Amino acid sequence: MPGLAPLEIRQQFPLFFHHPELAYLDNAATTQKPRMVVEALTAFYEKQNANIHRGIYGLSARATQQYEQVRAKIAEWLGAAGPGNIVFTSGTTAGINLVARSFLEPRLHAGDEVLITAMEHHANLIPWQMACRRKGAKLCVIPMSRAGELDMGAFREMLSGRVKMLAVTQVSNTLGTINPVEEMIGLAQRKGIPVLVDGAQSAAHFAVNVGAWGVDFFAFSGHKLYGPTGIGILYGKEEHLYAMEPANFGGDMVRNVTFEETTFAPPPQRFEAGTTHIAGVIGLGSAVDFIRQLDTPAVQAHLKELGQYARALLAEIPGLHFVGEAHQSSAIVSFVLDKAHPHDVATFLSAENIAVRAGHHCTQPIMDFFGIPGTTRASFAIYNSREEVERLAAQLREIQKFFA
Amino acid sequence: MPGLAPLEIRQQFPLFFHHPELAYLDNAATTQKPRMVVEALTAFYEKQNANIHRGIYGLSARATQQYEQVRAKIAEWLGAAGPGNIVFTSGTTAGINLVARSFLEPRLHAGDEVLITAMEHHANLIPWQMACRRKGAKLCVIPMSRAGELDMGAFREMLSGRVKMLAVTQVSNTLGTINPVEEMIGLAQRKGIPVLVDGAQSAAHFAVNVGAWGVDFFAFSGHKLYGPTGIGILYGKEEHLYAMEPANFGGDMVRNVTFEETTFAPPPQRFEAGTTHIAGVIGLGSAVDFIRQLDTPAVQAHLKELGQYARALLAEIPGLHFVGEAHQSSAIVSFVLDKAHPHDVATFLSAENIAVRAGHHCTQPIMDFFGIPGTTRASFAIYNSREEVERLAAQLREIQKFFA
Amino acid sequence: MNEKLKQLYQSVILEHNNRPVRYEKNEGSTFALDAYNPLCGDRFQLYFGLEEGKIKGLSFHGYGCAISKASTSILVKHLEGQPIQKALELCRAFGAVVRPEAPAVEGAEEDFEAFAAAREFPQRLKCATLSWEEMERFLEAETSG
Amino acid sequence: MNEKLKQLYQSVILEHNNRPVRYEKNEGSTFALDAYNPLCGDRFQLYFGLEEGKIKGLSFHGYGCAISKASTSILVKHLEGQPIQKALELCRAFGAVVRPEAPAVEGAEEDFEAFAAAREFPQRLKCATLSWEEMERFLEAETSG
Ligand SMILES: Cc1ncc(COP(=O)(O)O)c(C=O)c1O
Ligand SMILES: Cc1ncc(COP(=O)(O)O)c(C=O)c1O
Repeated sequence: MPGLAPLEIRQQFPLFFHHPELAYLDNAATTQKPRMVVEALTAFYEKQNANIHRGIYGLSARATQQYEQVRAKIAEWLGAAGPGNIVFTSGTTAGINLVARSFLEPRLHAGDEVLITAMEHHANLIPWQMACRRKGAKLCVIPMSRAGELDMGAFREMLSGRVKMLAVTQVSNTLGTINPVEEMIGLAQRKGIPVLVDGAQSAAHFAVNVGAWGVDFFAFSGHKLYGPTGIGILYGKEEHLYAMEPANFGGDMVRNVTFEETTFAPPPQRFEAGTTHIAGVIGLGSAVDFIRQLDTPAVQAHLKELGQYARALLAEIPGLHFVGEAHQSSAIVSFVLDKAHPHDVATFLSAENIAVRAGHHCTQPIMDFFGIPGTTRASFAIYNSREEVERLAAQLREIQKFFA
Repeated sequence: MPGLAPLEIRQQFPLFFHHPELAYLDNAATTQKPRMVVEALTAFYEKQNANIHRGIYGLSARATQQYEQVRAKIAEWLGAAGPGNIVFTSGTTAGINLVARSFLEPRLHAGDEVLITAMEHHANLIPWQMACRRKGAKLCVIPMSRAGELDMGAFREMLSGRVKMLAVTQVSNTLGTINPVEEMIGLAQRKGIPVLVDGAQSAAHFAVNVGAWGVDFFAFSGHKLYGPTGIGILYGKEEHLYAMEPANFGGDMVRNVTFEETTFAPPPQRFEAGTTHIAGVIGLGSAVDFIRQLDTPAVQAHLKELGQYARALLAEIPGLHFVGEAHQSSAIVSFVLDKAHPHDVATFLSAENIAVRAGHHCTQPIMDFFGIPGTTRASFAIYNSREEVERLAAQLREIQKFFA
Repeated sequence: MNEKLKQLYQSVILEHNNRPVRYEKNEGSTFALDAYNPLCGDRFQLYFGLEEGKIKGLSFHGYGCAISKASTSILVKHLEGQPIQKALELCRAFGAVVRPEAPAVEGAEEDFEAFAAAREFPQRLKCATLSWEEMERFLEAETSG
Repeated sequence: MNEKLKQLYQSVILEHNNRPVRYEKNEGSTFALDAYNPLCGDRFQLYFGLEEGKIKGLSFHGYGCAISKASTSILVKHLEGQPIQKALELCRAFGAVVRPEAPAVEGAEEDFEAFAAAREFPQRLKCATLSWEEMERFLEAETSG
């Protein structure tokens, strides 16, 4: 694909057929779904639906095969060693919680430390906080600058022998900051510290290679990746997955069950108790197909340009201040206006068919850091255009005047 | 609806348009989806898709409203006091695990007892077993007869002051047995013992009234209820839900977050960390609409008749033995043949377009009890017909001859 | 910009947002209610005492959007000095004005009416009612207890 | 009844299922492999020793479907007395016959061929290979270790 034609791509998304005027700029919350993903879901329910893994009849065998093919496809796409590294979860949040509880907690002791950053989403903060609390360990926070960039010097100094885990987001959903995760993984692992990378905001548009990075865990959600809700991925190194207890117990994850004793199946089955979100897996497979068929450098160039264009136009609005101005940043732009509260801004934008998000974006500590209660956030995806950026800027200018 | 016309109902299920010859008799594993459920999912993704609870723009507000309306609808349908009793989970398994870990475990001590029955699915067995193991408590099993009926006398005697929980399935997915859960709830609660009922096999076709029963917890899955995969319901009494810690931590379930401390939102939000399976909730709402629009007594009469007809025809096949012959039983028929292994039986049936399940059905202890490695199971739903029962019986007769 | 929204804001809200009634902390007050919406972060403290069954010394402080701030300001304006029962009635009257499903109310206070426009923006309902609901809960507990 | 299936079963499987080769427990054997498929419950023990690098005294016991039982019986028939390397080759040859994606094998043992029909029933593949894979893992460990 020579360059990216937003209007053509937009036609692959049925939502814009029903809402032709909508400038959907809330992609960090969830993305829209291309026709092929919706059709994959429909086709599954209408032609293929059956429970998996235990059925001998044709439908069930085919459903199982499709399901496991998606696992293999995702392993390949992420650069994992094999499908055994890929656990289907209900989303990023579930994946991180599983690691905090089943991997970290059993090896965490009083006095140990867990490192996160000042810009984590609640999903990559509270699970570690709770594990620390239960074990009397300490949650340590890598500081960031006013621009929203991690203090790498401080990070290096914090990498002591007490640290039992590093959890960091690849891209901040509030600030847009792209963190140097590859460098951080390298530094941590030289000290033998396992690393989880939160890929919720990066998996859709960044080139991820868990194998090359050597990262221990990588978690993301389907719904932010042009895929269905209720499904996500946890990548884990094989030796870690083998060492972990399941979070849920039930059907399809056992080797042997008696009333006295249960032994578990090997990973990844061990972590997929009960009937999983089979249709969601099929839909996620289709979303990955969709993404792979795009020209990744063109996608990245398009998003970079949108982000820069938005920052350039918004910078000219009097009384508008960006929250997050990292050198390396994704197409996520957060800001506050001097006189208008983020909610009022979002309401006025919504009335003009521009969908943005207002609030703390599940990152209250970032709000506390900047001493603000919330921001207005515009976040872009492949179907967004320069024209939408211009509409946003024009409306913001009027809102600012109205409240001034 | 005067009586139930299986052929007409069948037309509401697109799968049978694509597989017109298929006798789908694996409904205890998962049911097929009526057109309106698939359309509700498609409509959500194509017209309504947005993240919920935090969006100010129209799409998000409408998605939130739809989502919460489903909660209210399900509360009403189940006879719950209100929507606050209804937690969206990923399925029965997740719901039971949540109760075992967050409700039972903190109040379980060494020497305490947990009661389950001899016919529980692994999902209603292993979570309790693990809680008992972690706390040094004892898992006690209410025995059953060779017919697959609970020994109510033994049950009464087991209700001692040491018992901290009773977990029982309303319908056995392997034996078809309908357990007298209302009576059991009454007996347990007179001793102050909280009760969880596993509704995986009953929610679709039985009249459930959690309020009238006074049951403490009731769990079931959408996919066995003509609904989507990846979504389920946990009903819980309000005071219990308030007392429980969340299983997962993340966005949307907090009141306040700092790096030092987190306080949680009230239930049910507390248990719905991160982006939930929004489309699944919408689809489940549609499945409940589908079920409510049916004539429940007619549905029950139809299923009862199918079950009885199947048992009558199969009883005449030489060398066939039922596994589970309870007086009160659902339209689930498990059996073994003298000379043919269940898998071979299922393969021969599948080649004739009859989908049944073969194996232990995630109830290994039932297999141990009867000293068999597995059964062949036919389980019926509203779209099945007498003619399909006849096809099943005819094929089984041939298979038995072939292997004899 | 959307005209309906402009009207909603211009009639009453901007004024109260920019010049709120008794916008001041009062840590020493007998009561301090915390009206907080964790989903969006809006949070106001309502300070007051009760004297001879009447609300006295009512003031507020905090942070929120224009709608929540203005509605809290109007609460302060109307509830100061009111007997508990009357205050409760006012809370209910306010709720009836903004809730889309509620019947129209005769003779509601004039500046409540501005919020009727909020019916068209149901996602902002919670902003309009945040402080009022907190106060209503308090007053209900007082009258029933 | 389906004719293909009948053929698959009639040629070799029913015979071995009904009259399996050396179907007996041997608790005292040097090795006892546990071939188990937890998803379906099929489970066979393979008993044997190694003498001068050859498989000796091979027998089996357990429970499974006709396909898994027959394929285990055929394993016992063919592997008894074989040197490790040759046994490993036979395991691979068997796998190549039943796996749908594998190329056809020239000169495979005749009673392996019966299982080629299993390619049409991929959901039963695991039944056919259950014991063979367990044995293959054992032999690979022996040869590499
Ligand atoms: C009685 C019973 N309980 C629990 C479950 C588990 O349900 P799910 O796999 O949807 O979590 C099932 C379904 O297999 C069941 O039949
Ligand atoms: C950086 C980051 N981490 C984690 C999450 C949680 O993802 P989910 O809600 O899909 O579990 C999000 C999304 O809100 C996010 O942006």
